[in-house]
Amino acid sequence: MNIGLTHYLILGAVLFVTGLVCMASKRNAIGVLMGVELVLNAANINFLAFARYNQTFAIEGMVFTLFVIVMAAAEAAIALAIVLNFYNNHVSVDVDAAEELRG
Amino acid sequence: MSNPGFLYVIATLLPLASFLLLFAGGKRWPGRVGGLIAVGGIGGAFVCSLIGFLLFLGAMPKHGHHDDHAKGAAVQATTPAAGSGTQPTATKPAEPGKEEAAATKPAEAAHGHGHAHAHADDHDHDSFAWKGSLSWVALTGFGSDDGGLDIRLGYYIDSLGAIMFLMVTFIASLIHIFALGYMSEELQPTVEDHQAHVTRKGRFPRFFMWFSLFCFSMLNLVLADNLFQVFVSWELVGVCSFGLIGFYYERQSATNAANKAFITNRVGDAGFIIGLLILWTQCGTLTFHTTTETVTTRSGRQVEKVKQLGIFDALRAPEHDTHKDPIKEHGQFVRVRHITEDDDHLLQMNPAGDHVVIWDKATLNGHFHGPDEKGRFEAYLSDRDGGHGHGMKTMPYWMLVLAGVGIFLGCVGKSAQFPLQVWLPDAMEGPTPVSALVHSATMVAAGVYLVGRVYPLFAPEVLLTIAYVGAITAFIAATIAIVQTDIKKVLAYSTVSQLGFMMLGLGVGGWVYGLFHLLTHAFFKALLFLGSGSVIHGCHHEQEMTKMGGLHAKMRTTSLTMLVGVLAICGTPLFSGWYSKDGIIVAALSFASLNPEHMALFLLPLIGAGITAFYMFRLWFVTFTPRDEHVYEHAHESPRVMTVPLIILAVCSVVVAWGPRPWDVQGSALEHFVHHSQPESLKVDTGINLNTAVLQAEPDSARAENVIANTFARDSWLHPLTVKLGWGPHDLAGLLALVVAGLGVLLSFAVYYWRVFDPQETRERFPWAYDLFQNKWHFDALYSALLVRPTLVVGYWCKAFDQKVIDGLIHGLAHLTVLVSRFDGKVDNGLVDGLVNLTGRVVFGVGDWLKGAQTGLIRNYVLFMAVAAVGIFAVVSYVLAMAG
Amino acid sequence: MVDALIGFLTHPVVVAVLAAAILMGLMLVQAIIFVWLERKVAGRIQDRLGPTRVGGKFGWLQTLADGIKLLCKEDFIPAAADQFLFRLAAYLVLIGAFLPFLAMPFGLGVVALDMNIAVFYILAVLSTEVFGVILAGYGSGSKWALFGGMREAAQMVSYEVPRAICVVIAVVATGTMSLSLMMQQQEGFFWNWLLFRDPFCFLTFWVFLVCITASCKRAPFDLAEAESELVAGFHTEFSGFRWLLLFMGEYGSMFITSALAVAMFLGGWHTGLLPHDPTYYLGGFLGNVVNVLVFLVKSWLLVFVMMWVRWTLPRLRIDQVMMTCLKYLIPISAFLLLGACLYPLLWNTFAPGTLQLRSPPGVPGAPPPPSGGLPLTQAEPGSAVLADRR
Amino acid sequence: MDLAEFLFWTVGALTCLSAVMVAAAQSIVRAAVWLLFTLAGVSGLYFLLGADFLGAVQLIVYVGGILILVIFGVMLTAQGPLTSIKTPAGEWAISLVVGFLMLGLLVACILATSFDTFKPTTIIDDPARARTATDLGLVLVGVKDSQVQGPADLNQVPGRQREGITYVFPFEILSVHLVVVLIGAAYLARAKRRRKEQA
Repeated sequence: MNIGLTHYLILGAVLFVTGLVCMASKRNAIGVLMGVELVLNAANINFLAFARYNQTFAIEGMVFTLFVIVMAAAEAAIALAIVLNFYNNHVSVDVDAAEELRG
Repeated sequence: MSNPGFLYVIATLLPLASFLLLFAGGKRWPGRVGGLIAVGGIGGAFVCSLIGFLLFLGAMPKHGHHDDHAKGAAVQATTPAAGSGTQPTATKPAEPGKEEAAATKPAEAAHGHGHAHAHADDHDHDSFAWKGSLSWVALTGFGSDDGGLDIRLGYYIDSLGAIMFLMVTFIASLIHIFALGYMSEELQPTVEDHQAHVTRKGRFPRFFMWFSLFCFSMLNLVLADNLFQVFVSWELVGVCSFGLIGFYYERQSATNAANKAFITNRVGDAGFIIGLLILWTQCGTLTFHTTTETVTTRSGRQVEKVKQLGIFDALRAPEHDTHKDPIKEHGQFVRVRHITEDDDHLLQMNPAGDHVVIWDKATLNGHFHGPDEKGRFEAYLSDRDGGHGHGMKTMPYWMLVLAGVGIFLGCVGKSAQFPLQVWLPDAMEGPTPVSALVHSATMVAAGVYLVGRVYPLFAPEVLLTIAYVGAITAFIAATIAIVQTDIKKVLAYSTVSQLGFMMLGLGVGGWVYGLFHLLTHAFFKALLFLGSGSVIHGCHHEQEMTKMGGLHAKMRTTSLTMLVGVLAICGTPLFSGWYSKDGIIVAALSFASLNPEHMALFLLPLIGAGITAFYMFRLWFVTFTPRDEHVYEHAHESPRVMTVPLIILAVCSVVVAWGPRPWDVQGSALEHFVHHSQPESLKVDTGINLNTAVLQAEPDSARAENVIANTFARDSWLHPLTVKLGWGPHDLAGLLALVVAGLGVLLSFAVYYWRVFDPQETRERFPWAYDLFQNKWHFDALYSALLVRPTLVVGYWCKAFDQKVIDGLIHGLAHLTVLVSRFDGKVDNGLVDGLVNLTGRVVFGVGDWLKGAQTGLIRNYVLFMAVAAVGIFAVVSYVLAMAG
Repeated sequence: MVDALIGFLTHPVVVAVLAAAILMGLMLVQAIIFVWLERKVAGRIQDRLGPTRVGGKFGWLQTLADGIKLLCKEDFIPAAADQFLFRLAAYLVLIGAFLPFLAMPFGLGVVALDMNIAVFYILAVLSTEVFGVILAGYGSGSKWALFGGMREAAQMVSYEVPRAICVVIAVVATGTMSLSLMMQQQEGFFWNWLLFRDPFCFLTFWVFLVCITASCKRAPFDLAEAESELVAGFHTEFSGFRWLLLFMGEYGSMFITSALAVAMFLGGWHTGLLPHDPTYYLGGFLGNVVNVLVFLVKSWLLVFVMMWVRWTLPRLRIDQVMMTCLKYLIPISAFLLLGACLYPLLWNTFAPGTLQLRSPPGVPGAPPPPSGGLPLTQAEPGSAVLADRR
Repeated sequence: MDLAEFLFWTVGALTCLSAVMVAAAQSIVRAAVWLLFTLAGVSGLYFLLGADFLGAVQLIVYVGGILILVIFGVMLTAQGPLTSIKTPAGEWAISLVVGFLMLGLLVACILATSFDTFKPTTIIDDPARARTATDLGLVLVGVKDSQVQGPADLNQVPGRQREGITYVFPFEILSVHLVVVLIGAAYLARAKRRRKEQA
């Protein structure tokens, strides 16, 4: 059995769903952030899989992945800054405490 | 000083400076300080003018009529005029010149003037002047071929300007000094005005503020080198006269008089503006004289090029080679007509052509080589060659006439000529120094001065108009003056009359005499007014002559100086008026002798001169000689500050026109000086050269003997007089004028001194004449009926229309709007607000219900998104499956 | 038979296992040698007794004894510790130190995995070592360990930045991220080394040396294990074999960073005394033996320098450590990067031809000298590759 | 089963397992550790996919950067109870249900799609010619596709011969973005002075 595009895509899907569940179920803000990272990684796997298995996407896939990684780094920095701020204000990292915007 | 013209600029600016000083701080300075500032300003201007005048004398070209030459020459030259016995010798050599004149005559026949004499009198007389200017307003793209309108501020000082400056500043200084005394009442903190029955503050500085501005305006007018600057000063003069005539503005009569003066002047100024616009649109320039600059051409030659085109040179033919050129005369209007049959842009010279050639920069700079031998050249067609062709620009002849009449209309208003003379007597409402200033040196002089200044613009038709207007004015005003009893009004009408004389002189070609009379008249009229002021001052502001009498005993200085003035205005020999008035009469006689159909132009002023002598002596007798019925008892002599100017002016009134030989009526130095500025076009237009200048300049030349200055023209009906008796115009006219004036004086003596006739009786015998004169020939009534009342009626109609119709409409609309608004308010409050509130409530309810979904928990949102993704996908795939 | 053996030996899985085993062996043996060396150097420099006196010839038995002692010690895990993390930490450190060995060429073609991004890969893998340190600190359940771990993490992460910039300078200068190519370019006499290529590279080497010293938490930057304040920092609670793993990791990373410095700046396996690679004279096998020896000796010399520094210089305060990095080394390295970029550019612009990348004449497929301006053309990969990837 | 296949299954399984453990871990620190394995596994997958450079980037950025940052965040906010906040079982259940729905949906899509028209990038299989990092770098610094003297079959693809496709502008924006983020994060996370305390 040859490893093909489908395998990587399913792997990405699993990672994606795991990240989603992680985001939805963690109450710790940093946990939510980890879920986000998982989702991004899943996307990256898809990009690179397409780059590998589709000639016309070879360079683009890698470029997009690179950009996603960099954006993820930026996002993590900002997110952690927000978390720290949040912690300063609420003395907690429980995202359920951040319900000021509740309807 | 490289250019002494700046002296005159300074002289102009000094009164302006004093005006500004007084304007800024006049009220704060105590006592006479304000007046002294004004006196200082005008005095400084006088000093500058004097220095400038002396420099001008020194700088004038020597080959002209300089005194050194004139002294020796005048003896020879004036001999034929003075001594009647030698006339034939002067007549005979004149023949060849007249032959020549006759040969060229037909060309100018249409004008009604001969020009041959001027042709003989071709002494090189390039009028000497100091010039300078700076750009003031420059508008590009306004039509003219020079690329736009360039209005400049400049000065142009020729001999006329210089002498005018000297006269204006001198007289104005004296009047200022006089006013220091006359206006001393205004120094009190409160002044009681007996006529208006009010008590008010003294206005001493204010008076001198207006005075300074008045002087500045007049000086600037004299200084100007272009029509626009003249116009600006012109209006300033009008404003100042308004302010000064209405100085006692508490008095209804004063404000009325101020308004009248102002409005009447506006009528004239409308004509002035039209003239300006025509000239600008047609010629593209308003500057008087052409400025040239030296340009080095490509071949290295130095060539004179026109820098700024002057308006005179634009209209008058330039210098040219007369042998080749069909244009005969330098300085003539070149009239042309279009040759339409072969080519629509060909022009042909034609003495009766309906267009006048305008010489623009390019043609003056030599791009145009003149017409061919048949007198044809190409017309200037801007749309064909872009305005840079070598053709000619033309303007309709009637437009030129219109422009001239328009400008003259301005002068009519300013100089109170018929039919706009009505304002000047009313202007007596102002303080007497104002009257003196207005009547002698400034306002009314401005009109005459302007006519003299722009003389080359006037077509012969215009000149004729000027002459007639002047003659009529002179006569009418003189008749009115007979019956006036207010001392100042008599003087006012005499001024109007004298101005008429000046205009007449200008109109008939006696350019020099018109302006000469302006100058001499300024002195004695100032003297007379100041004298009357002194009288009024001495009689505690009593102006009615009937209430005076026998004042000679109490006011000896005033009386004697006024007698000098009266003698001068009557034209008594050796007094200044003699020289100038004689010149005007001579000019009129010469003109009439050539054009018998215009005989009235000679008779009217002649009779006017007689009447003048009569009423002026009447004034003096009534005022100063004792009478039975009433003697003014409380009169007293005026203070020194008032009498000293009187004495100075009296002396001036006598000697100002004297020449080296005072008994020679043609030998006035002042006249010769003015003669320097005589426009050359005069020779072409009128052909009458009444001056002896050439004889003085070239006494020995044969040509000098050709000059027929002292002979009647050959085709004149008075020519036989010359042939038989050897009498020239001067002899005849001088004799007639003296006789007429003498008759007037005699009559005056008879009526008012010897009491041979009773004036009351005469009045009753000729009631219609008395009525006519007393009511000023019914001009006021005429204007009132023709203009004022209809205007009032129309005004009432407009007012009624405004109040009834327009206001009613607006009020109705307002009511309607209020009604509609009430209804609209109900709709708004009920229906619209209800709908809006309903929407709001519904949205609020839905939102309230939906807000439960916003938990504020990120985790939930993530779930929602996932659920939504799944849901959307499910729906989409279901739809796709259904679709196919 | 022989064919079968060769066939088996060249099977990729076998090759991979063999290479890993060899490298792991190298690392472990080296660690023992380094421990001994450390003692000897410390003793010599600081006049310490002990290692120089006992344990056989040169005291080498002492190290052996230490090893046996550590292996025999009780595997002690504190009660407050998070067992899972505590165990994991030591392995992570060791793995982080070992993985770079895979991409490090020891000679011409003597490399487990000839990656064309070898330098970058090594940097990346080295950065995972931090994680082990943090976990060790956190998992111990001790505040000393936690403090130490945090300090260590901060320090290592910070020093990664100038270190990476220095590597980038070398990459810019050579135009490749492949270590093999880098070293092939430095063939010949020692002035061909990158160290002497231009003034900026020369300075970069010293900055890099400081950075690797700090990122290996060696003195004078060993605040993480400052005995006087934090007892022993992140490995306070470690003992026995786990402690041994941590130390093997440390020595491993010391070696590999030194080797990186050698490969990038000091000519790699080239002696610097011959015009050509030894394989040019001795053939592939013998030449590579020489190469590997030269490379190892150079790297050990650098390791020796690091020990020398440790026993010579006093320890800094933690704020001074961070300040050195953030306020000095990062700006300096950034400036050097700029200079290293502009230097050849300016030379090639204003005096074309005077400055060229040296290419090893004997190596086939050597990069052609750039024609001036930006080096857009790229070197072809090396000719000999041991590891085969599919 | 060759090496690549073996590695895929091994690494893939480990990655998935680690990811699941990330979601399942109660302690946030442990979750971080599992995340480390996940990320490292993903990095391995990148290597398997022939993207050496990106694999290294994944390591250096995620493991050496982001994860450290996350750990720092945990350390700075870790206070006894906060390291493990329990989520109600009901929510867990809902999340799982939705997750599985999503997974089913995605897998169904993937399996239903045919990728037969794609041609694999064979160049990556040849290590001697694999220069993905070079091409990536050249594209990022603005060298156009046509100038990239890359492996032949990258340039022979019809779709790749487009002129002027470079990423220099996004690259620059990304750099600026990073700087802005750095400053912004520092601003957000800085220690705030409270006025009350001062007073």
